[in-house]
Amino acid sequence: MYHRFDAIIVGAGGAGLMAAAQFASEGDVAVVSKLYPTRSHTGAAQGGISAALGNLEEDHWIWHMFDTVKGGDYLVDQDAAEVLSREAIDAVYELEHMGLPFNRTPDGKIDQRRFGGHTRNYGESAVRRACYAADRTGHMILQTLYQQGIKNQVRYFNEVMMVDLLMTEDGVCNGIVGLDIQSGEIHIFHAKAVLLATGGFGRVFKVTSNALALTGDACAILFRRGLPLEDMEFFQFHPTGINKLGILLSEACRGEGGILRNGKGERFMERYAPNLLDLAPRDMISRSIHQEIRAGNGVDGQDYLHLDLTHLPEEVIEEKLPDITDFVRTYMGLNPVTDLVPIQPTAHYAMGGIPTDVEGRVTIDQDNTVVPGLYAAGEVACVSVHGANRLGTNSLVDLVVFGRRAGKHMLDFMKQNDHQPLDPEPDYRARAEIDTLMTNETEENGADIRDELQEHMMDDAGVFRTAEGLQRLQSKLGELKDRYSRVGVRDKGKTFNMDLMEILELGYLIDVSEAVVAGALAREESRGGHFREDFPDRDDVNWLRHTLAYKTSGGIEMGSKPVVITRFEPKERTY
Amino acid sequence: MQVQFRIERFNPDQDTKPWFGEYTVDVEPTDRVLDALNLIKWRQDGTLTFRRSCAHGVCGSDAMRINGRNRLACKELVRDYGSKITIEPMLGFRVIKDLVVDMEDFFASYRTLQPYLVNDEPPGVGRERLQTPEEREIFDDTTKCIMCGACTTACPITWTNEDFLGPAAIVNAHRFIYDSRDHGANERLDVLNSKSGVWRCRTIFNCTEACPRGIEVTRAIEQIKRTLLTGE
Amino acid sequence: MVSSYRGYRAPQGMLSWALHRLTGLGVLLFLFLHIIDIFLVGYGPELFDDLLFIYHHPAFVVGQIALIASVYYHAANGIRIILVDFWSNGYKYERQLFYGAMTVFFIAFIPTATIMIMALLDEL
Amino acid sequence: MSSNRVGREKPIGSNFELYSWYFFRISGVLLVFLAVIHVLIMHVFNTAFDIDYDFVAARWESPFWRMFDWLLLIMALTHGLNGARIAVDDYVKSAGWRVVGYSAILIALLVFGVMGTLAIVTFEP
Ligand SMILES: Cc1cc2nc3c(=O)[nH]c(=O)nc-3n(C[C@H](O)[C@H](O)[C@H](O)COP(=O)(O)OP(=O)(O)OC[C@H]3O[C@@H](n4cnc5c(N)ncnc54)[C@H](O)[C@@H]3O)c2cc1C
Ligand code: HEM
Ligand code: SF4
Ligand code: F3S
Ligand code: FES
Repeated sequence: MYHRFDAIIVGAGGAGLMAAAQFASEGDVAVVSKLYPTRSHTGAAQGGISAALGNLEEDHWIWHMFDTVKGGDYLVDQDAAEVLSREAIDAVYELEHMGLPFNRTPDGKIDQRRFGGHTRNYGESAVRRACYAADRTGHMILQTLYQQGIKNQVRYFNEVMMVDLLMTEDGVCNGIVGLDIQSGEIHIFHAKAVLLATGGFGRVFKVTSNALALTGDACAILFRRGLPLEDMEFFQFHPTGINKLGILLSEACRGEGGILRNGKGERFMERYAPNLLDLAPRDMISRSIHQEIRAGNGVDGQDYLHLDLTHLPEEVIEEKLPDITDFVRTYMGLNPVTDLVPIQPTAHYAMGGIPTDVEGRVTIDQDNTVVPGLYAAGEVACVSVHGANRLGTNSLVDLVVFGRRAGKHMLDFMKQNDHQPLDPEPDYRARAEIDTLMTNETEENGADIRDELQEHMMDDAGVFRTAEGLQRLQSKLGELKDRYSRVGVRDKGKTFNMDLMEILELGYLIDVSEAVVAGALAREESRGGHFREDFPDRDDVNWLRHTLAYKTSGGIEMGSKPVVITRFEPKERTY
Repeated sequence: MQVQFRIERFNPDQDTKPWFGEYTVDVEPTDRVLDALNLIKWRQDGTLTFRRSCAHGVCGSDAMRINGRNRLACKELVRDYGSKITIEPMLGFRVIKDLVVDMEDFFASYRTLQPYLVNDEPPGVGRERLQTPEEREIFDDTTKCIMCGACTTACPITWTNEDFLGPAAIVNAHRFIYDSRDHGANERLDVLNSKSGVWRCRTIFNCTEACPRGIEVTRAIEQIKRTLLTGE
Repeated sequence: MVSSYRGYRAPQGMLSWALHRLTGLGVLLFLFLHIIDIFLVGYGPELFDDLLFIYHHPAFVVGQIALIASVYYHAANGIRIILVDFWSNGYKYERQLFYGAMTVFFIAFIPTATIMIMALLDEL
Repeated sequence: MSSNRVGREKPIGSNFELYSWYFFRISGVLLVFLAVIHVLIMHVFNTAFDIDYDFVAARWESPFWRMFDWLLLIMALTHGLNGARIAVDDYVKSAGWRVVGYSAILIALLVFGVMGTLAIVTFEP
């Protein structure tokens, strides 16, 4: 089936829906999403969204910018960080005006709380900057934005999965190909502008806070088309995932006063970040936890530690962290009011992704050459405001600030440009891929490949990395790719073929993993979320630059791009 | 532990009526029912179809009947059910395939009640609309809704009466009606006062019992009834 | 769609509602009958008393016991519903109120049924 | 797959369902007294075997009991038929059959209401 719109937004998480909200009544826009919008993973975000409102204590956007840059281990593009922290304030008010039910201060303003890495006066002490709605801030953002879409009569194509991107020969984006999961039909969406907002790819790792649907689809699709992925080696491990399950216990737990303890009951963060303690940035804490475990300080010699909330008043736990309390009760049978909670770092957030400029336009090289008509925003994109490590709450800020900018820019773009003609058979690649999967013998089971992929990625591309491990992983990926070519879909039907969807996603996971490993191997230094045991120090001389990974017929080629530095010169990062 | 699953299957491409598939799986007692479904799908029968995403009860994808009651598969642990578990799709919606049901009407009912903030007064630039913590508290419970549909399809009225908007739509109207910043209450209340609205509810409480977010659904509905009655 | 009811493992609230509806409609049906026989009172003592044998038949007495159980149940549960509706904390105690209503039901029903059965046995 | 249509049409403002609901409650409370006292008199203080034409005649000597019984009749009939209306709404899908159902309820209300009223008002021993 053929559809023609001015603009197509792929992904209905916070980024996609914030972009859609910019069109209000103007322009013919459709949102294509493989899940019902309200199922998007933005809804899982718990803790908060930062903006220097200063509702409770003095705060300035420039402090927020500094924290972002420092938190990102100086790999942040500072022009983008400036946009982020300045516009965060406006974006949060815009969300409030749309109806988002933030928690309130006694005088009726938006309440704010502490979060990891957010400080006053360039690192002096923790500051209350995270605006929140209990521990379901992301849920409220997602609901509020979806509701705006209903108000504005946005066209939604739910349960339609993007399987290919359409470009002209001159490299102008003119649409996407989607698979309607319910009917099994292929749809061609012809558009002047396309925004990719498909979220992260945490499912490349075994223990992750990410949804089963977060498989890096758009990253992989672009990668296959020869477009680059930026800084893929930087993946954030969140310190407090529920042991084994990976379900996230928000940093808000520590923002409200929670403490991490090792098996001996020690508050070990005193040794690693004497100033910010348990509210140091995530990369540092996750590494510290692993170091404790390696030193034999895990609980009962095992590979987990404890999050201690027992000293907090019961009302704080029940009222400010109700969902988290519920998770701990449901999945562990423990009561956080009286029990220590077993935790373990969990794969959480992709700092890297599709390179874009501050307008959300996708760029393809070190000169930031843009692909006309192609935009990306949210976790899938790399602006880069998170650099080597994202600060807590900055992702939600990223979604709304850059989702908004991308939406606005697209609106202008589509007014000034026409639809570019499509190829005669624009969906042939997608059809060929799906036909192969549907007709393949089922020699290999996709589930086996996925399990092995996730296990090996966790072991060799997790918190600690070495050249040796990464090389081993690279050859493993080669093997898995080969086996993937022999995977067949077991469900041969057309209606709601979940099996086909999962196998397509597996293909994306493998490609994205390749980019992660290539970046990790290339970057011979340790910075933020990327820690090489064989190169344990940050190396600003050689590596104060972004990596770009390109897929070519001869394998993956690495390029690079300078970091934009405007206000803050790189310094050593201590907390 | 070994668990026997009976799962209602229906593939419109080949079946004329639903049937039950039986599967035995080896799971940890602390595994989620969703984990078991994944195991069956990945290791035994690739055609088994269901919706899922977050796997921890916040996205609302996987509401289904587990041993006869609406639950999220990702929020139920196998150990709480013992060695025999029956899984069926939610009642009252058209089954698309296996456990996947058509949610279009469900979302249509939701849209009927203007589920967005109605307030045409321009807010001040660079500041928020004020609201006290007490005003915020009044509608806190109903902001938790994840649109999973468990409540609506647990309500016996919705099984037979297509006009009833259903508890989920009412919950989301409640979230706005009692928001001090909202001005759209009257229009929503007009709809809720009609034949398809709150008066259809017979205080059966199945909705409250089924809600995986612990929302006091019946309470919200009763609050609206009282508001309609007293005008407060 | 009767099958729907079978497909859901009824929680207590659903049971109480199903019974409430069933008893309400049942009592209504009896009411129709009762109006007809009272109407016949107007035609004089002969006709009415001739028809009374129906009311004295054991099967009918048993039916009447069921009728009275229905009225009692419906009344007790009706009060419970009204409490849930008008008492703002009623929703919290829905279950307790149900058990309360059932207690009232049995306290009222057992003596009533005993008296009726005794009377029937006396008469036989 | 694609959705942006708004749900059902807006209803025209009418408080009928509200009054119906409220009426259930008010008549219900009244019926507790009327129906339960009725049952007690007929089956507890007397038994079915004590009741014959003379019993009815004696009771209806008093205008109070005539009023009592008439109120019971009207309340039970309207309350019960209102309930039947709800049941029709819940179980009858097609618009045509609904009209049939509503009509049957109205007819029952008229016929039984008139029959019962006549019996009570015109009774002369
Ligand atoms: C448990 C958890 C807690 C978090 N807490 C916080 C927090 O407190 N603060 C914070 O700032 N950040 C937090 N984050 C991070 C943040 O929530 C995410 O980075 C962010 O929500 C990503 O939003 P998004 O709009 O980019 O994508 P998502 O919300 O993930 O949405 C992706 C969308 O893309 C669609 N999609 C994907 N693939 C396809 C395809 N092939 N075709 C069509 N559609 C597709 C999906 O259907 C979905 O609608 C948290 C993350 C997690 C996992
Ligand atoms: C004795 C005291 C009675 C009380 C306290 C009472 C109370 C109620 C209440 C509160 C309702 C509304 C239920 C709801 O809205 O969910 C109701 C419904 C109903 N009542 Fe009664 N009632 C009584 C007697 C009767 C009698 C005598 C009849 C029969 C003639 C009757 C028939 C019905 C019917 C048919 C319904 C509809 C049930 C439904 O739709 O769920 N009731 N009653
Ligand atoms: S009210 Fe509860 S059960 Fe109903 S849709 Fe919302 S979350 Fe699901
Ligand atoms: S189950 Fe249904 S009848 Fe009312 S209380 Fe809940 S909506
Ligand atoms: S998978 Fe998200 S609620 Fe169960």
